[in-house]
Amino acid sequence: MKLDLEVQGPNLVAHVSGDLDVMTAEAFRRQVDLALSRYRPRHLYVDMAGVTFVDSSGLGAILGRYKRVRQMGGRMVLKNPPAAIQPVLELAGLFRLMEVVQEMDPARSGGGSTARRREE
Amino acid sequence: MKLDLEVQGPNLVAHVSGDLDVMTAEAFRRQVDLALSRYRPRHLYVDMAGVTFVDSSGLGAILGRYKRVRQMGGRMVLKNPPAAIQPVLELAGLFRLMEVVQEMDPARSGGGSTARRREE
Amino acid sequence: MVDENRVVLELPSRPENVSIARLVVAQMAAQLQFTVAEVEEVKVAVSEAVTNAIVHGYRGRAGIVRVEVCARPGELEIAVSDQGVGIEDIDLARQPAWSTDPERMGLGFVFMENFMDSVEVESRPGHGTRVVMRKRVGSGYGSAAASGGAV
Amino acid sequence: MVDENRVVLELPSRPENVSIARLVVAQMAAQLQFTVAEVEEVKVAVSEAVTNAIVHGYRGRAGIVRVEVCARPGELEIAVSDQGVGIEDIDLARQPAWSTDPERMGLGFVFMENFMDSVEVESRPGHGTRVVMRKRVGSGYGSAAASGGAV
Ligand SMILES: Nc1ncnc2c1ncn2[C@@H]1O[C@H](COP(=O)(O)OP(=O)(O)O)[C@@H](O)[C@H]1O
Ligand SMILES: Nc1ncnc2c1ncn2[C@@H]1O[C@H](COP(=O)(O)OP(=O)(O)O)[C@@H](O)[C@H]1O
Repeated sequence: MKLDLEVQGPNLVAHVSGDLDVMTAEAFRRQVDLALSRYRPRHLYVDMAGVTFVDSSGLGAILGRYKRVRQMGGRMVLKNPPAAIQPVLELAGLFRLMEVVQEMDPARSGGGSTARRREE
Repeated sequence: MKLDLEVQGPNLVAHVSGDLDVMTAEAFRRQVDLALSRYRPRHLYVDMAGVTFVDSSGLGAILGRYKRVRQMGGRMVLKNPPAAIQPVLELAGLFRLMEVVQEMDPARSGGGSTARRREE
Repeated sequence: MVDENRVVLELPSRPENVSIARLVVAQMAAQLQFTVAEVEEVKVAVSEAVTNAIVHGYRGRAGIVRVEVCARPGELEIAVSDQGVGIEDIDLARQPAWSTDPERMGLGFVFMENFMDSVEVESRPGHGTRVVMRKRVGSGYGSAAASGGAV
Repeated sequence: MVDENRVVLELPSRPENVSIARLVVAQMAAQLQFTVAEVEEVKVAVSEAVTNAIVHGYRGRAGIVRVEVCARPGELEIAVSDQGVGIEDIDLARQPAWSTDPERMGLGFVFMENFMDSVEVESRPGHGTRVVMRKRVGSGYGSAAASGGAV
Protein backbone atom coordinates (compact mmCIF):
# COMPACT_ATOMS: atom_id res chain seq x y z
CA MET A 1 0.00 0.00 0.00
CA LYS A 2 1.19 3.46 -0.89
CA LEU A 3 -0.38 6.66 0.43
CA ASP A 4 0.15 10.21 -0.84
CA LEU A 5 -1.48 13.00 1.11
CA GLU A 6 -2.15 16.33 -0.55
CA VAL A 7 -3.67 19.48 0.89
CA GLN A 8 -5.89 21.18 -1.69
CA GLY A 9 -7.22 24.45 -0.32
CA PRO A 10 -9.54 23.54 2.55
CA ASN A 11 -9.55 19.82 1.67
CA LEU A 12 -7.31 16.81 2.18
CA VAL A 13 -6.84 14.40 -0.71
CA ALA A 14 -5.50 10.93 0.08
CA HIS A 15 -4.23 9.02 -2.95
CA VAL A 16 -4.12 5.33 -2.03
CA SER A 17 -2.68 2.53 -4.13
CA GLY A 18 -1.95 -1.15 -3.64
CA ASP A 19 -3.74 -3.53 -1.29
CA LEU A 20 -5.86 -2.30 1.62
CA ASP A 21 -5.98 -5.29 3.98
CA VAL A 22 -5.07 -6.24 7.55
CA MET A 23 -1.40 -5.68 6.71
CA THR A 24 -1.82 -2.10 5.51
CA ALA A 25 -5.07 -0.79 7.05
CA GLU A 26 -3.35 0.38 10.23
CA ALA A 27 -0.79 2.50 8.34
CA PHE A 28 -3.60 4.04 6.29
CA ARG A 29 -5.54 4.85 9.47
CA ARG A 30 -2.52 6.30 11.26
CA GLN A 31 -1.28 8.48 8.42
CA VAL A 32 -4.68 9.86 7.45
CA ASP A 33 -5.59 10.55 11.10
CA LEU A 34 -2.31 12.39 11.59
CA ALA A 35 -3.03 14.60 8.58
CA LEU A 36 -6.62 15.18 9.76
CA SER A 37 -5.30 16.36 13.15
CA ARG A 38 -2.54 18.47 11.67
CA TYR A 39 -4.35 20.24 8.83
CA ARG A 40 -7.96 20.10 10.08
CA PRO A 41 -9.31 20.00 6.51
CA ARG A 42 -12.93 20.70 5.74
CA HIS A 43 -13.48 17.59 3.63
CA LEU A 44 -11.61 14.37 2.92
CA TYR A 45 -11.20 12.91 -0.57
CA VAL A 46 -9.90 9.38 -0.83
CA ASP A 47 -8.66 8.71 -4.37
CA MET A 48 -8.72 4.94 -4.82
CA ALA A 49 -7.67 4.83 -8.49
CA GLY A 50 -4.58 2.76 -7.70
CA VAL A 51 -6.17 0.38 -5.20
CA THR A 52 -5.73 -3.26 -6.21
CA PHE A 53 -7.56 -4.99 -3.37
CA VAL A 54 -9.88 -4.20 -0.45
CA ASP A 55 -11.34 -6.56 2.15
CA SER A 56 -13.23 -5.93 5.39
CA SER A 57 -10.05 -4.85 7.20
CA GLY A 58 -9.42 -2.22 4.53
CA LEU A 59 -13.07 -1.17 4.58
CA GLY A 60 -12.85 -0.73 8.33
CA ALA A 61 -10.04 1.76 7.89
CA ILE A 62 -12.05 3.68 5.28
CA LEU A 63 -15.23 3.72 7.35
CA GLY A 64 -13.30 4.79 10.45
CA ARG A 65 -12.04 7.87 8.60
CA TYR A 66 -15.56 8.55 7.33
CA LYS A 67 -16.89 8.60 10.90
CA ARG A 68 -14.13 10.89 12.06
CA VAL A 69 -14.60 13.37 9.23
CA ARG A 70 -18.34 13.43 9.88
CA GLN A 71 -17.70 14.16 13.56
CA MET A 72 -15.50 17.06 12.46
CA GLY A 73 -18.49 18.34 10.46
CA GLY A 74 -16.99 17.51 7.06
CA ARG A 75 -17.74 15.09 4.25
CA MET A 76 -15.81 12.22 2.81
CA VAL A 77 -15.78 11.47 -0.91
CA LEU A 78 -14.49 8.26 -2.49
CA LYS A 79 -12.89 8.89 -5.85
CA ASN A 80 -12.33 6.48 -8.72
CA PRO A 81 -12.79 3.08 -7.08
CA PRO A 82 -11.65 0.53 -9.72
CA ALA A 83 -14.21 -1.97 -10.99
CA ALA A 84 -12.45 -4.86 -9.25
CA ILE A 85 -13.13 -3.50 -5.76
CA GLN A 86 -16.66 -2.17 -6.35
CA PRO A 87 -18.49 -5.36 -5.31
CA VAL A 88 -16.86 -5.12 -1.87
CA LEU A 89 -17.81 -1.44 -1.45
CA GLU A 90 -21.32 -2.13 -2.69
CA LEU A 91 -21.90 -5.14 -0.44
CA ALA A 92 -20.80 -3.06 2.55
CA GLY A 93 -23.24 -0.32 1.61
CA LEU A 94 -20.58 2.33 1.09
CA PHE A 95 -22.20 3.66 -2.05
CA ARG A 96 -25.27 4.64 -0.04
CA LEU A 97 -23.25 6.02 2.86
CA MET A 98 -20.80 8.32 1.11
CA GLU A 99 -20.39 10.21 -2.10
CA VAL A 100 -18.51 8.37 -4.85
CA VAL A 101 -17.19 10.13 -7.93
CA GLN A 102 -15.62 8.66 -11.02
CA GLU A 103 -13.37 10.96 -13.01
CA MET A 104 -12.85 10.69 -16.75
CA ASP A 105 -9.11 10.09 -16.57
CA PRO A 106 -8.07 9.35 -13.00
CA ALA A 107 -4.42 8.91 -13.96
CA ARG A 108 -4.15 12.55 -15.06
CA SER A 109 -5.93 14.07 -12.09
CA GLY A 110 -4.20 15.67 -9.16
CA GLY A 111 -7.27 15.88 -7.01
CA GLY A 112 -10.39 15.79 -9.10
CA SER A 113 -12.27 18.33 -11.13
CA THR A 114 -15.68 16.74 -10.65
CA ALA A 115 -15.39 16.49 -6.92
CA ARG A 116 -13.88 19.88 -6.39
CA ARG A 117 -16.43 21.75 -8.41
CA ARG A 118 -19.10 20.39 -6.10
CA GLU A 119 -17.29 21.96 -3.18
CA GLU A 120 -16.91 25.39 -4.67
CA MET B 1 1.59 -18.25 -22.38
CA LYS B 2 -0.02 -16.86 -25.51
CA LEU B 3 1.35 -17.38 -29.00
CA ASP B 4 0.37 -15.54 -32.18
CA LEU B 5 1.87 -16.74 -35.43
CA GLU B 6 2.07 -14.44 -38.40
CA VAL B 7 3.38 -15.09 -41.91
CA GLN B 8 5.20 -12.00 -43.24
CA GLY B 9 6.30 -12.61 -46.79
CA PRO B 10 8.94 -15.34 -46.67
CA ASN B 11 9.24 -15.20 -42.87
CA LEU B 12 7.36 -16.48 -39.84
CA VAL B 13 6.88 -14.16 -36.86
CA ALA B 14 5.97 -15.73 -33.52
CA HIS B 15 4.66 -13.26 -30.94
CA VAL B 16 4.99 -14.86 -27.51
CA SER B 17 3.66 -13.48 -24.26
CA GLY B 18 3.33 -14.72 -20.68
CA ASP B 19 5.54 -17.30 -18.97
CA LEU B 20 7.76 -19.71 -20.91
CA ASP B 21 8.36 -22.55 -18.47
CA VAL B 22 7.84 -26.31 -18.17
CA MET B 23 4.07 -25.75 -18.25
CA THR B 24 4.05 -23.87 -21.55
CA ALA B 25 7.28 -24.78 -23.40
CA GLU B 26 5.72 -27.84 -25.05
CA ALA B 27 2.82 -25.86 -26.53
CA PHE B 28 5.29 -23.28 -27.88
CA ARG B 29 7.40 -26.06 -29.44
CA ARG B 30 4.41 -27.83 -30.98
CA GLN B 31 2.73 -24.76 -32.43
CA VAL B 32 5.90 -23.21 -33.86
CA ASP B 33 7.02 -26.55 -35.34
CA LEU B 34 3.63 -27.02 -36.96
CA ALA B 35 3.89 -23.59 -38.58
CA LEU B 36 7.48 -24.26 -39.67
CA SER B 37 6.34 -27.48 -41.38
CA ARG B 38 3.27 -25.93 -42.96
CA TYR B 39 4.66 -22.62 -44.24
CA ARG B 40 8.34 -23.52 -44.66
CA PRO B 41 9.38 -19.89 -43.95
CA ARG B 42 12.82 -18.66 -44.78
CA HIS B 43 13.53 -17.14 -41.37
CA LEU B 44 11.91 -17.24 -37.93
CA TYR B 45 11.38 -14.15 -35.79
CA VAL B 46 10.41 -14.68 -32.17
CA ASP B 47 8.95 -11.49 -30.72
CA MET B 48 9.34 -11.75 -26.95
CA ALA B 49 8.02 -8.29 -26.05
CA GLY B 50 5.22 -9.76 -23.92
CA VAL B 51 7.23 -12.50 -22.22
CA THR B 52 7.06 -12.23 -18.42
CA PHE B 53 9.29 -15.16 -17.44
CA VAL B 54 11.75 -17.65 -18.98
CA ASP B 55 13.64 -20.47 -17.29
CA SER B 56 15.73 -23.34 -18.70
CA SER B 57 12.61 -25.21 -19.85
CA GLY B 58 11.50 -22.17 -21.85
CA LEU B 59 15.03 -21.65 -23.18
CA GLY B 60 15.09 -25.27 -24.34
CA ALA B 61 12.01 -24.63 -26.46
CA ILE B 62 13.60 -21.51 -27.97
CA LEU B 63 16.95 -23.22 -28.68
CA GLY B 64 15.18 -26.23 -30.19
CA ARG B 65 13.45 -23.97 -32.73
CA TYR B 66 16.78 -22.25 -33.44
CA LYS B 67 18.39 -25.59 -34.29
CA ARG B 68 15.51 -26.59 -36.52
CA VAL B 69 15.50 -23.30 -38.44
CA ARG B 70 19.26 -23.56 -38.95
CA GLN B 71 18.84 -27.07 -40.33
CA MET B 72 16.28 -25.68 -42.77
CA GLY B 73 18.95 -23.17 -43.86
CA GLY B 74 17.28 -20.15 -42.25
CA ARG B 75 18.06 -17.80 -39.41
CA MET B 76 16.29 -17.12 -36.14
CA VAL B 77 16.03 -13.63 -34.68
CA LEU B 78 14.92 -12.82 -31.13
CA LYS B 79 13.01 -9.59 -30.94
CA ASN B 80 12.45 -7.28 -27.97
CA PRO B 81 13.38 -9.48 -25.03
CA PRO B 82 12.28 -7.51 -21.92
CA ALA B 83 14.97 -6.48 -19.44
CA ALA B 84 13.65 -8.90 -16.81
CA ILE B 85 14.47 -11.99 -18.89
CA GLN B 86 17.79 -10.82 -20.35
CA PRO B 87 20.03 -12.26 -17.58
CA VAL B 88 18.66 -15.73 -18.37
CA LEU B 89 19.27 -15.34 -22.11
CA GLU B 90 22.71 -13.93 -21.47
CA LEU B 91 23.76 -16.63 -19.03
CA ALA B 92 22.71 -19.27 -21.55
CA GLY B 93 24.78 -17.58 -24.25
CA LEU B 94 21.84 -16.86 -26.51
CA PHE B 95 23.06 -13.38 -27.35
CA ARG B 96 26.18 -14.86 -28.96
CA LEU B 97 24.26 -17.62 -30.71
CA MET B 98 21.49 -15.71 -32.39
CA GLU B 99 20.63 -12.25 -33.59
CA VAL B 100 18.73 -10.10 -31.10
CA VAL B 101 16.99 -6.89 -32.10
CA GLN B 102 15.29 -4.32 -29.93
CA GLU B 103 12.66 -2.16 -31.60
CA MET B 104 11.85 1.39 -30.58
CA ASP B 105 8.21 0.72 -29.75
CA PRO B 106 7.60 -3.01 -29.56
CA ALA B 107 3.91 -2.58 -28.76
CA ARG B 108 3.23 -0.92 -32.13
CA SER B 109 5.14 -3.35 -34.27
CA GLY B 110 3.58 -6.09 -36.34
CA GLY B 111 6.83 -7.82 -37.17
CA GLY B 112 9.68 -5.40 -36.94
CA SER B 113 11.12 -2.77 -39.19
CA THR B 114 14.68 -3.18 -37.93
CA ALA B 115 14.74 -6.92 -38.36
CA ARG B 116 12.99 -6.96 -41.67
CA ARG B 117 15.15 -4.37 -43.26
CA ARG B 118 18.13 -6.56 -42.55
CA GLU B 119 16.50 -9.32 -44.56
CA GLU B 120 15.67 -7.27 -47.63
CA MET C 1 -7.87 -30.82 -15.67
CA VAL C 2 -8.60 -34.49 -15.26
CA ASP C 3 -8.17 -35.07 -11.54
CA GLU C 4 -7.82 -32.63 -8.67
CA ASN C 5 -4.95 -30.31 -7.81
CA ARG C 6 -4.58 -29.90 -4.06
CA VAL C 7 -2.11 -27.25 -2.91
CA VAL C 8 -1.35 -26.76 0.78
CA LEU C 9 0.06 -23.58 2.26
CA GLU C 10 1.30 -23.20 5.83
CA LEU C 11 1.57 -19.58 6.87
CA PRO C 12 2.87 -18.13 10.13
CA SER C 13 0.17 -15.90 11.66
CA ARG C 14 1.63 -12.64 10.36
CA PRO C 15 -0.35 -9.93 8.56
CA GLU C 16 2.05 -9.89 5.60
CA ASN C 17 1.16 -13.51 4.81
CA VAL C 18 -2.50 -12.82 3.99
CA SER C 19 -1.44 -11.55 0.55
CA ILE C 20 0.40 -14.82 -0.10
CA ALA C 21 -2.81 -16.78 0.47
CA ARG C 22 -4.60 -14.44 -1.94
CA LEU C 23 -1.92 -14.87 -4.62
CA VAL C 24 -2.09 -18.66 -4.48
CA VAL C 25 -5.89 -18.94 -4.61
CA ALA C 26 -6.06 -16.30 -7.35
CA GLN C 27 -3.62 -18.27 -9.47
CA MET C 28 -5.53 -21.51 -8.95
CA ALA C 29 -8.89 -19.84 -9.57
CA ALA C 30 -7.56 -18.36 -12.81
CA GLN C 31 -6.40 -21.81 -13.93
CA LEU C 32 -9.96 -23.07 -13.41
CA GLN C 33 -11.19 -20.33 -15.75
CA PHE C 34 -13.11 -18.33 -13.24
CA THR C 35 -13.79 -14.85 -14.60
CA VAL C 36 -11.65 -11.92 -13.43
CA ALA C 37 -14.57 -10.75 -11.25
CA GLU C 38 -14.96 -14.21 -9.71
CA VAL C 39 -11.24 -14.41 -8.97
CA GLU C 40 -11.59 -11.10 -7.08
CA GLU C 41 -14.44 -12.58 -5.04
CA VAL C 42 -12.39 -15.66 -4.14
CA LYS C 43 -9.48 -13.40 -3.10
CA VAL C 44 -11.71 -11.45 -0.72
CA ALA C 45 -13.15 -14.63 0.81
CA VAL C 46 -9.74 -16.20 1.50
CA SER C 47 -8.42 -12.88 2.76
CA GLU C 48 -11.22 -12.74 5.36
CA ALA C 49 -10.72 -16.32 6.53
CA VAL C 50 -6.93 -16.00 6.88
CA THR C 51 -7.25 -12.59 8.57
CA ASN C 52 -9.71 -14.08 11.07
CA ALA C 53 -7.32 -16.92 11.88
CA ILE C 54 -4.53 -14.40 12.55
CA VAL C 55 -6.54 -11.70 14.32
CA HIS C 56 -9.17 -13.72 16.24
CA GLY C 57 -7.78 -17.27 16.28
CA TYR C 58 -4.23 -16.45 17.36
CA ARG C 59 -4.90 -12.89 18.65
CA GLY C 60 -1.52 -11.70 17.44
CA ARG C 61 0.36 -14.66 18.92
CA ALA C 62 2.53 -16.95 16.81
CA GLY C 63 0.78 -19.89 15.19
CA ILE C 64 0.35 -21.58 11.82
CA VAL C 65 -2.56 -20.88 9.48
CA ARG C 66 -3.10 -23.79 7.10
CA VAL C 67 -4.68 -23.02 3.74
CA GLU C 68 -5.69 -25.97 1.55
CA VAL C 69 -6.76 -25.06 -1.96
CA CYS C 70 -8.27 -27.80 -4.03
CA ALA C 71 -9.03 -27.21 -7.71
CA ARG C 72 -11.37 -29.73 -9.32
CA PRO C 73 -13.02 -29.49 -12.72
CA GLY C 74 -15.50 -26.65 -12.34
CA GLU C 75 -14.97 -26.08 -8.62
CA LEU C 76 -12.54 -24.52 -6.18
CA GLU C 77 -12.52 -25.56 -2.52
CA ILE C 78 -10.59 -23.60 0.10
CA ALA C 79 -10.10 -24.74 3.70
CA VAL C 80 -8.52 -22.34 6.20
CA SER C 81 -7.65 -23.74 9.63
CA ASP C 82 -6.02 -22.47 12.78
CA GLN C 83 -5.28 -23.96 16.17
CA GLY C 84 -6.26 -20.80 17.97
CA VAL C 85 -8.88 -19.89 20.57
CA GLY C 86 -11.88 -21.19 18.62
CA ILE C 87 -15.39 -19.74 18.40
CA GLU C 88 -17.90 -20.10 21.26
CA ASP C 89 -21.08 -19.45 19.28
CA ILE C 90 -20.69 -20.01 15.55
CA ASP C 91 -24.21 -18.81 14.63
CA LEU C 92 -23.62 -15.54 16.46
CA ALA C 93 -20.16 -15.13 14.91
CA ARG C 94 -21.66 -15.46 11.42
CA GLN C 95 -24.23 -12.69 11.95
CA PRO C 96 -23.62 -9.60 9.81
CA ALA C 97 -21.95 -6.71 11.63
CA TRP C 98 -21.20 -8.87 14.68
CA SER C 99 -17.66 -8.79 15.99
CA THR C 100 -15.90 -9.49 19.28
CA ASP C 101 -13.44 -6.73 18.35
CA PRO C 102 -14.87 -3.19 18.61
CA GLU C 103 -12.34 -2.01 16.01
CA ARG C 104 -13.62 -4.44 13.39
CA MET C 105 -16.75 -4.42 11.28
CA GLY C 106 -18.07 -7.96 11.51
CA LEU C 107 -18.21 -8.26 7.73
CA GLY C 108 -15.74 -11.12 7.25
CA PHE C 109 -18.33 -13.89 7.19
CA VAL C 110 -20.70 -11.67 5.16
CA PHE C 111 -18.08 -11.46 2.42
CA MET C 112 -17.21 -15.15 2.57
CA GLU C 113 -20.89 -16.10 2.28
CA ASN C 114 -21.70 -13.65 -0.49
CA PHE C 115 -18.63 -14.32 -2.60
CA MET C 116 -18.52 -18.11 -2.30
CA ASP C 117 -21.24 -20.70 -3.00
CA SER C 118 -20.92 -22.36 0.39
CA VAL C 119 -19.17 -21.71 3.70
CA GLU C 120 -18.87 -24.30 6.48
CA VAL C 121 -17.42 -23.46 9.88
CA GLU C 122 -16.19 -25.98 12.42
CA SER C 123 -14.71 -24.77 15.68
CA ARG C 124 -13.82 -26.02 19.17
CA PRO C 125 -13.14 -23.39 21.81
CA GLY C 126 -9.56 -23.75 22.94
CA HIS C 127 -8.66 -25.94 19.98
CA GLY C 128 -9.15 -23.98 16.79
CA THR C 129 -11.31 -23.22 13.78
CA ARG C 130 -11.67 -24.58 10.28
CA VAL C 131 -13.57 -22.76 7.53
CA VAL C 132 -14.32 -24.63 4.29
CA MET C 133 -15.54 -22.60 1.32
CA ARG C 134 -16.54 -23.71 -2.17
CA LYS C 135 -17.18 -21.88 -5.39
CA ARG C 136 -18.32 -23.33 -8.70
CA VAL C 137 -17.14 -21.86 -11.98
CA GLY C 138 -19.75 -19.53 -13.45
CA SER C 139 -21.98 -19.24 -10.39
CA GLY C 140 -20.84 -16.11 -8.58
CA TYR C 141 -20.61 -12.99 -10.64
CA GLY C 142 -23.22 -10.34 -10.13
CA SER C 143 -25.06 -12.20 -7.37
CA ALA C 144 -23.18 -10.49 -4.56
CA ALA C 145 -23.61 -6.85 -5.50
CA ALA C 146 -27.39 -7.19 -5.74
CA SER C 147 -27.85 -7.69 -2.00
CA GLY C 148 -25.75 -4.59 -1.17
CA GLY C 149 -25.80 -2.79 2.14
CA ALA C 150 -24.63 -4.60 5.25
CA VAL C 151 -23.49 -1.51 7.16
CA MET D 1 11.13 -7.98 10.22
CA VAL D 2 12.25 -9.01 13.67
CA ASP D 3 12.21 -12.79 13.55
CA GLU D 4 11.85 -15.16 10.62
CA ASN D 5 8.85 -15.85 8.41
CA ARG D 6 8.75 -19.48 7.28
CA VAL D 7 6.13 -20.33 4.67
CA VAL D 8 5.62 -23.92 3.53
CA LEU D 9 4.03 -24.91 0.24
CA GLU D 10 3.05 -28.44 -0.72
CA LEU D 11 2.51 -28.79 -4.45
CA PRO D 12 1.34 -31.83 -6.40
CA SER D 13 3.92 -32.64 -9.09
CA ARG D 14 2.05 -30.92 -11.90
CA PRO D 15 3.61 -28.45 -14.36
CA GLU D 16 0.98 -25.79 -13.62
CA ASN D 17 2.15 -25.61 -10.01
CA VAL D 18 5.64 -24.32 -10.82
CA SER D 19 4.19 -20.83 -11.31
CA ILE D 20 2.62 -21.00 -7.83
CA ALA D 21 6.05 -21.60 -6.28
CA ARG D 22 7.40 -18.63 -8.25
CA LEU D 23 4.58 -16.35 -7.07
CA VAL D 24 5.13 -17.19 -3.41
CA VAL D 25 8.91 -16.74 -3.43
CA ALA D 26 8.60 -13.55 -5.47
CA GLN D 27 6.20 -12.08 -2.93
CA MET D 28 8.47 -13.02 -0.02
CA ALA D 29 11.58 -11.76 -1.80
CA ALA D 30 9.85 -8.46 -2.52
CA GLN D 31 8.96 -8.11 1.18
CA LEU D 32 12.67 -8.51 2.00
CA GLN D 33 13.41 -5.60 -0.30
CA PHE D 34 15.33 -7.47 -2.91
CA THR D 35 15.52 -5.42 -6.10
CA VAL D 36 13.22 -6.22 -9.01
CA ALA D 37 16.17 -7.85 -10.81
CA GLU D 38 17.04 -9.97 -7.77
CA VAL D 39 13.43 -11.09 -7.43
CA GLU D 40 13.59 -12.29 -11.05
CA GLU D 41 16.73 -14.28 -10.24
CA VAL D 42 15.07 -15.94 -7.25
CA LYS D 43 12.06 -16.81 -9.41
CA VAL D 44 14.26 -18.54 -11.98
CA ALA D 45 16.13 -20.51 -9.29
CA VAL D 46 12.97 -21.81 -7.62
CA SER D 47 11.42 -22.55 -11.00
CA GLU D 48 14.41 -24.78 -11.87
CA ALA D 49 14.35 -26.65 -8.57
CA VAL D 50 10.59 -27.31 -8.63
CA THR D 51 10.70 -28.28 -12.32
CA ASN D 52 13.51 -30.76 -11.56
CA ALA D 53 11.47 -32.32 -8.75
CA ILE D 54 8.50 -32.78 -11.13
CA VAL D 55 10.38 -33.80 -14.27
CA HIS D 56 13.34 -35.79 -12.89
CA GLY D 57 12.32 -36.64 -9.32
CA TYR D 58 8.81 -37.89 -10.04
CA ARG D 59 9.23 -38.39 -13.81
CA GLY D 60 5.66 -37.33 -14.49
CA ARG D 61 4.20 -39.50 -11.73
CA ALA D 62 2.11 -38.10 -8.89
CA GLY D 63 3.99 -36.90 -5.83
CA ILE D 64 4.33 -33.90 -3.56
CA VAL D 65 6.95 -31.19 -4.03
CA ARG D 66 7.58 -29.37 -0.76
CA VAL D 67 8.79 -25.78 -0.97
CA GLU D 68 9.91 -24.09 2.25
CA VAL D 69 10.60 -20.39 1.98
CA CYS D 70 12.21 -18.73 4.93
CA ALA D 71 12.60 -14.95 5.03
CA ARG D 72 15.03 -13.63 7.62
CA PRO D 73 16.38 -10.11 7.94
CA GLY D 74 18.59 -9.69 4.87
CA GLU D 75 18.31 -13.27 3.61
CA LEU D 76 15.94 -15.59 1.80
CA GLU D 77 16.32 -19.37 2.09
CA ILE D 78 14.43 -21.75 -0.16
CA ALA D 79 14.33 -25.52 0.28
CA VAL D 80 12.74 -27.67 -2.43
CA SER D 81 12.29 -31.38 -1.66
CA ASP D 82 10.80 -34.37 -3.40
CA GLN D 83 10.48 -38.04 -2.56
CA GLY D 84 11.30 -39.10 -6.08
CA VAL D 85 14.02 -41.22 -7.69
CA GLY D 86 16.96 -39.26 -6.27
CA ILE D 87 20.29 -38.43 -7.93
CA GLU D 88 23.04 -41.06 -8.36
CA ASP D 89 25.96 -38.66 -8.85
CA ILE D 90 25.32 -35.17 -7.55
CA ASP D 91 28.62 -33.69 -8.83
CA LEU D 92 27.87 -34.93 -12.33
CA ALA D 93 24.28 -33.66 -12.13
CA ARG D 94 25.51 -30.18 -11.25
CA GLN D 95 27.84 -29.93 -14.26
CA PRO D 96 26.75 -27.31 -16.81
CA ALA D 97 24.96 -28.70 -19.85
CA TRP D 98 24.69 -32.16 -18.29
CA SER D 99 21.24 -33.78 -18.34
CA THR D 100 19.83 -37.30 -18.15
CA ASP D 101 17.06 -36.12 -20.47
CA PRO D 102 18.15 -35.57 -24.11
CA GLU D 103 15.32 -33.06 -24.56
CA ARG D 104 16.61 -30.83 -21.76
CA MET D 105 19.55 -28.45 -21.61
CA GLY D 106 21.23 -29.21 -18.31
CA LEU D 107 21.07 -25.55 -17.28
CA GLY D 108 18.88 -25.90 -14.20
CA PHE D 109 21.72 -26.08 -11.68
CA VAL D 110 23.68 -23.44 -13.64
CA PHE D 111 20.83 -20.99 -13.11
CA MET D 112 20.36 -21.93 -9.45
CA GLU D 113 24.07 -21.45 -8.76
CA ASN D 114 24.41 -18.19 -10.67
CA PHE D 115 21.26 -16.57 -9.36
CA MET D 116 21.56 -17.60 -5.70
CA ASP D 117 24.46 -17.13 -3.26
CA SER D 118 24.58 -20.79 -2.27
CA VAL D 119 23.04 -24.08 -3.42
CA GLU D 120 23.23 -27.31 -1.41
CA VAL D 121 21.97 -30.61 -2.79
CA GLU D 122 21.21 -33.70 -0.71
CA SER D 123 19.89 -36.80 -2.42
CA ARG D 124 19.42 -40.51 -1.82
CA PRO D 125 18.69 -42.66 -4.86
CA GLY D 126 15.27 -44.20 -4.44
CA HIS D 127 14.34 -41.78 -1.64
CA GLY D 128 14.39 -38.28 -2.98
CA THR D 129 16.20 -34.98 -3.30
CA ARG D 130 16.42 -31.76 -1.31
CA VAL D 131 17.90 -28.56 -2.69
CA VAL D 132 18.56 -25.68 -0.29
CA MET D 133 19.33 -22.26 -1.78
CA ARG D 134 20.14 -18.97 -0.10
CA LYS D 135 20.34 -15.41 -1.31
CA ARG D 136 21.33 -12.34 0.67
CA VAL D 137 19.77 -8.98 -0.02
CA GLY D 138 22.02 -6.85 -2.22
CA SER D 139 24.45 -9.55 -3.29
CA GLY D 140 23.16 -10.87 -6.59
CA TYR D 141 22.44 -8.27 -9.20
CA GLY D 142 24.77 -7.99 -12.12
CA SER D 143 27.01 -10.85 -11.07
CA ALA D 144 25.15 -13.44 -13.13
CA ALA D 145 25.16 -11.78 -16.53
CA ALA D 146 28.91 -11.26 -16.48
CA SER D 147 29.76 -14.95 -16.73
CA GLY D 148 27.48 -15.40 -19.80
CA GLY D 149 27.57 -18.31 -22.19
CA ALA D 150 26.87 -21.81 -20.95
CA VAL D 151 25.58 -23.23 -24.25
N1 LIG E 1 -10.63 -18.15 13.18
C1 LIG E 1 -11.33 -17.61 14.20
N2 LIG E 1 -11.00 -17.87 15.49
C2 LIG E 1 -11.68 -17.32 16.52
N3 LIG E 1 -12.75 -16.51 16.36
C3 LIG E 1 -13.14 -16.22 15.10
C4 LIG E 1 -12.46 -16.75 13.96
N4 LIG E 1 -13.08 -16.30 12.86
C5 LIG E 1 -14.10 -15.54 13.27
N5 LIG E 1 -14.16 -15.48 14.63
C6 LIG E 1 -15.16 -14.76 15.47
O1 LIG E 1 -16.24 -14.40 14.64
C7 LIG E 1 -16.48 -12.98 14.69
C8 LIG E 1 -17.01 -12.48 13.37
O2 LIG E 1 -16.05 -12.64 12.35
P1 LIG E 1 -16.12 -11.74 11.03
O3 LIG E 1 -17.50 -11.83 10.46
O4 LIG E 1 -15.03 -12.16 10.14
O5 LIG E 1 -15.93 -10.27 11.54
P2 LIG E 1 -14.65 -9.50 12.15
O6 LIG E 1 -13.41 -10.18 11.70
O7 LIG E 1 -14.78 -8.12 11.59
O8 LIG E 1 -14.79 -9.53 13.63
C9 LIG E 1 -15.13 -12.41 15.08
O9 LIG E 1 -15.28 -11.14 15.70
C10 LIG E 1 -14.61 -13.47 16.04
O10 LIG E 1 -15.15 -13.32 17.33
N1 LIG F 1 14.99 -33.49 -8.07
C1 LIG F 1 15.72 -34.31 -8.85
N2 LIG F 1 15.50 -35.64 -8.83
C2 LIG F 1 16.22 -36.48 -9.60
N3 LIG F 1 17.19 -36.06 -10.45
C3 LIG F 1 17.44 -34.74 -10.53
C4 LIG F 1 16.74 -33.81 -9.73
N4 LIG F 1 17.22 -32.58 -10.01
C5 LIG F 1 18.19 -32.75 -10.93
N5 LIG F 1 18.34 -34.05 -11.25
C6 LIG F 1 19.32 -34.62 -12.20
O1 LIG F 1 20.29 -33.64 -12.47
C7 LIG F 1 20.39 -33.41 -13.87
C8 LIG F 1 20.78 -31.98 -14.17
O2 LIG F 1 19.76 -31.10 -13.73
P1 LIG F 1 19.63 -29.65 -14.35
O3 LIG F 1 20.95 -28.98 -14.27
O4 LIG F 1 18.50 -28.96 -13.68
O5 LIG F 1 19.32 -29.88 -15.89
P2 LIG F 1 18.03 -30.46 -16.66
O6 LIG F 1 16.82 -30.27 -15.81
O7 LIG F 1 17.98 -29.65 -17.90
O8 LIG F 1 18.30 -31.92 -16.94
C9 LIG F 1 19.05 -33.83 -14.42
O9 LIG F 1 19.10 -34.17 -15.78
C10 LIG F 1 18.70 -35.01 -13.53
O10 LIG F 1 19.33 -36.19 -13.98
